[in-house]
Amino acid sequence: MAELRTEEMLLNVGPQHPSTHGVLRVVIKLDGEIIREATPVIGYLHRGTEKLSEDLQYQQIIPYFDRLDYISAMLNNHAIVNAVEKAMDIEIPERAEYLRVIVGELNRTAAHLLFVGAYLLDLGAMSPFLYVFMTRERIIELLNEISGARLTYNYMRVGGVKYDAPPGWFAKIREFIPYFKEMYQLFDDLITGNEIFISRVKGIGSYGQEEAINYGLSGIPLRSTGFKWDLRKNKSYSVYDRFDFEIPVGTNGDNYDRYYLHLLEMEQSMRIVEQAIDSIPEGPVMGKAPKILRIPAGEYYAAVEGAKGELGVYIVSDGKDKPYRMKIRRPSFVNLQIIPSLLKDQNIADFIAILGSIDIVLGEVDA
Amino acid sequence: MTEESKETTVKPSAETAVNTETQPKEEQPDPKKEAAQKVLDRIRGLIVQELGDHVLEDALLMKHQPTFVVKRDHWLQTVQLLRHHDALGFDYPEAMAGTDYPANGYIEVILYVYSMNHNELIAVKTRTPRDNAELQSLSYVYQGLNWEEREIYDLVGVKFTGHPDLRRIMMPEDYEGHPLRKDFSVWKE
Amino acid sequence: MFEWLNQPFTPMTVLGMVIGGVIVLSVILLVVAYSIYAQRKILAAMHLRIGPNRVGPFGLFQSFADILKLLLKEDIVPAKADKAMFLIGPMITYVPSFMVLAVIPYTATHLFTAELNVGVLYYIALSSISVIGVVLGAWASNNKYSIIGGLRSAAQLISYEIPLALSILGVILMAGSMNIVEIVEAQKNMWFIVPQIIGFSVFIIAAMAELSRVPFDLPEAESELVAGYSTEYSGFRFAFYMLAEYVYITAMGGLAAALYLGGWEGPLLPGWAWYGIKAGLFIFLTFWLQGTFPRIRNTLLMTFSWKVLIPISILNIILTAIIKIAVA
Amino acid sequence: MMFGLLKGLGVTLRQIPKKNVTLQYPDVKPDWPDRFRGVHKFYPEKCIVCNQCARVCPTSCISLSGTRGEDKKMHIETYDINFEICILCDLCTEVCPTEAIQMTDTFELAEYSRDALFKNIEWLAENGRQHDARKGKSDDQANHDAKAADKAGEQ
Repeated sequence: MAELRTEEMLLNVGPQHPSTHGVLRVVIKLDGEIIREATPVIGYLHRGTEKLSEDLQYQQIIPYFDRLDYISAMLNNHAIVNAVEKAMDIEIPERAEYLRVIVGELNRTAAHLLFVGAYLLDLGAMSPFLYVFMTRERIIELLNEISGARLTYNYMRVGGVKYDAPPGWFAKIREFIPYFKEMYQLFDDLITGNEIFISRVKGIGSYGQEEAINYGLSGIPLRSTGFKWDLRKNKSYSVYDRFDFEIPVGTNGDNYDRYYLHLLEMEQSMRIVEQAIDSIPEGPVMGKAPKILRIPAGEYYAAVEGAKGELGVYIVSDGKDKPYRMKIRRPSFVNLQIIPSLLKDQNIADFIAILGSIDIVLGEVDA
Repeated sequence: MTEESKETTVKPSAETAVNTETQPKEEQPDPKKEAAQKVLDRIRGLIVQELGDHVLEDALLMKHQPTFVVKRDHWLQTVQLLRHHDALGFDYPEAMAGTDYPANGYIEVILYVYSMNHNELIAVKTRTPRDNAELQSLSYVYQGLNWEEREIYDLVGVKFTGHPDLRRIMMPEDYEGHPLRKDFSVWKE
Repeated sequence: MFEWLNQPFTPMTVLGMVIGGVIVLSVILLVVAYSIYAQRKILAAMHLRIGPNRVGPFGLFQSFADILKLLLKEDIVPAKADKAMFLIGPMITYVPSFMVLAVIPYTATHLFTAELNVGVLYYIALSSISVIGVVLGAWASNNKYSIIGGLRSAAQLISYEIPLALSILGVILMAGSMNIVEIVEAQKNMWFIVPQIIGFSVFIIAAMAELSRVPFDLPEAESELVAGYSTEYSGFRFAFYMLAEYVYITAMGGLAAALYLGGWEGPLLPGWAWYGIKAGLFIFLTFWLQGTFPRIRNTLLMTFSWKVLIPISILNIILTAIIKIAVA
Repeated sequence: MMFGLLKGLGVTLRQIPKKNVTLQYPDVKPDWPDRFRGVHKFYPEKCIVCNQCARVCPTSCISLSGTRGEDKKMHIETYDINFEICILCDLCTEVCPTEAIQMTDTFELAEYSRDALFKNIEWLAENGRQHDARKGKSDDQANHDAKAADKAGEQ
């Protein structure tokens, strides 16, 4: 019998594909159903935030940061105001710090919830997505109430936050927490123990600690390897050092760990929120900050723990009211780099499971 | 490198250094700053000891941030030392950025590396002339810098020699110009 | 009570057959339309949503609006597609799906349905033709996602036909007949779900896979393969694929009711109502699973069929045979 | 082995009798909180043409012009917001010293043509009138007071 002629097939996944979470495109070379090579192509959502920032005053940049990782805009807000405050040595009122922590952790929970839902949707389960949206909606409503927008909050200011909490807001959070716990249990029952789900995620897409560090991964993709690294603890900023919370870590660095860490982190975030609303001090929410912000000439780098990992802002200032150069270290962008090596020699059925577990948002990847 | 460009690469470092170190001079010694100075001195000592005096152009504090300005030709060598030396062990690439300084005629590439063992963050930077901007690629030292370098190549226009896959990353393949350069304009004359 | 097979071939009987066929098909189309509606409402209820509610009261005419929309749409054939095959594909899938309905005995009098001596065999044989239409359509689309979906579909449907047939074999052994009507009548004393519980479990799993329903919806796998084999289809050809899928769900529900749940047997209510309830249970189960489970991994899919389901179903046959001999 | 699957089935089944959470959107409108940032409203009589809103706008979507009237005060003549590029960031209302530009809870911006997204002074003023009528003047006043209080807190 003659040798069977086989060919590699190039499959273009995206930019319009239901599971690439936006406009990511991955060109995969297939040998049968085995991926031989995967090349991510990005830039379809590139809006040039860094270039735009060079023409904007610092308070004008904040709405642009909302649109990076648009599902955790509060944390993005925190990244930019934190960077400017660190550079200018601005002290902000305690109450503002607490409010930042509360809205940030609520938003982190919302972002993680969306990951859980979208990941399960990638894996073909429809219901968790809608349950997630039910829960997330409550958070979004809380954030809407305090900031006036559902997604792009533009809530934090250099020197504090824009609004104090409206009356009854903390009470609403207190009401939300038991509801969240109930829903958390529901996700745990519905998803975590599901044998079909486990068979798709356990032991798949795993990498080691050293590889993760060498790739510069941060956030859950790094913690899933068992490396305890969370900027909230390791380079404590804001008032995170006053709260008692854990950094959950995984063991194998596989899809399952990444999924489960999202659940565990939500629990910890709610713990922080609970403590913060119990101990929030009274006082103003806006400190003393100059009307026109001018960072002294020099170079500054400051990072916060975003929903996807280390969200850093590097500012080069020449002393004017606009940055000379701004570079945003986007965690999704860095985390996505590990995809080609993870996908190599995997079955195409695992493609979506691996890609989804890295938890990227294309607004952030492309900036 | 021409004689002229060499001169321009050396000069302005002092200028930026002066800018950042002016503020807290009169005050009492800042403990944060002193600690940073200690780190700076220790690492500078190690670099000089291993690679010699000539690799460093400057070592300064950028507001508590130890920053080393490395000569362009020793860029890869220095970063490799930072990565692999036991007493340094800067194993985590945090951020990398390129900045265009048309007034000074160079492009500066800065790399923030973190040492997970020693809990130290340092910045290393180097300069390359604007026209024919070229640097050794670090993507073999830190795999995570692969895309960062591609981004700098795409947006700032620094060619990284030895990079495995140096293509545009944000802009289309056939795009002309480098948007983050200061003289870039979308309006074609 | 028509004895179709034994009647002389006269114009009157032909007319009767045509009328009977049209009635059965319209009833089935109605059932399909409302099972799609039910699917959307059930899933909506599980998601705490409202579901379709705009077309007609409670959205009752939603499915007809959808069908109408699909029929009015332009019939697009991709430029690089193999045109003849592309056009034939949906028919090949669709026609057998209606043909299998001939042996589903929804009443004790099996009005308008054939009392075939090899009913079970007829069902399995015809339903396996459908996969050819799927593969053909997928291949003719000249789309990579379609090809992967089509090949997955072929592999899956062929693999799961075996445990399906083997699990039914247990029932055939119990009843001693391949005639579905006789199988139902053999369940007068005890539904076969009781002695055939292992076979029933295998049957349900294999049936879900045969129908490409969650968790075995790999051929379509919209989050991986966009829409699998039907990616390039639009308009009424797409409607044919969808219709075939839902007709098969109804038919499989009917088969499950007949083989394991005692068919039209039941107190008080008329036979067809009992039949509808039992088939409806099966249909509800498919939607319930759809609302709960993620998709299974495709490598596991094959392993599961060949290494788990087939041995279990063979074991079931052996057990059934032993019991049968012991009882006799 | 099958326990996890059955647990999941139980979860979805338990949801069926629960109350729906979705709104029948076009019939039932969502109820936005006071701070909600929707399409702007504009009070021409309050505006002092200080240009701060146009200057602070990150997307430069506001353009305005005014003239000096008889009473030596500036009066607004044209005030346009281009909602193709407006990102509803609220910075303009934040800097406005006279609260002439504010935000309403109007959130539906879909139009059939791009030109229609270019809202002029009349449209914005009308939107303000409608919003005030909808909310009730007292309500709006309360909102305004709360905002003023917030502003005072900021300084």
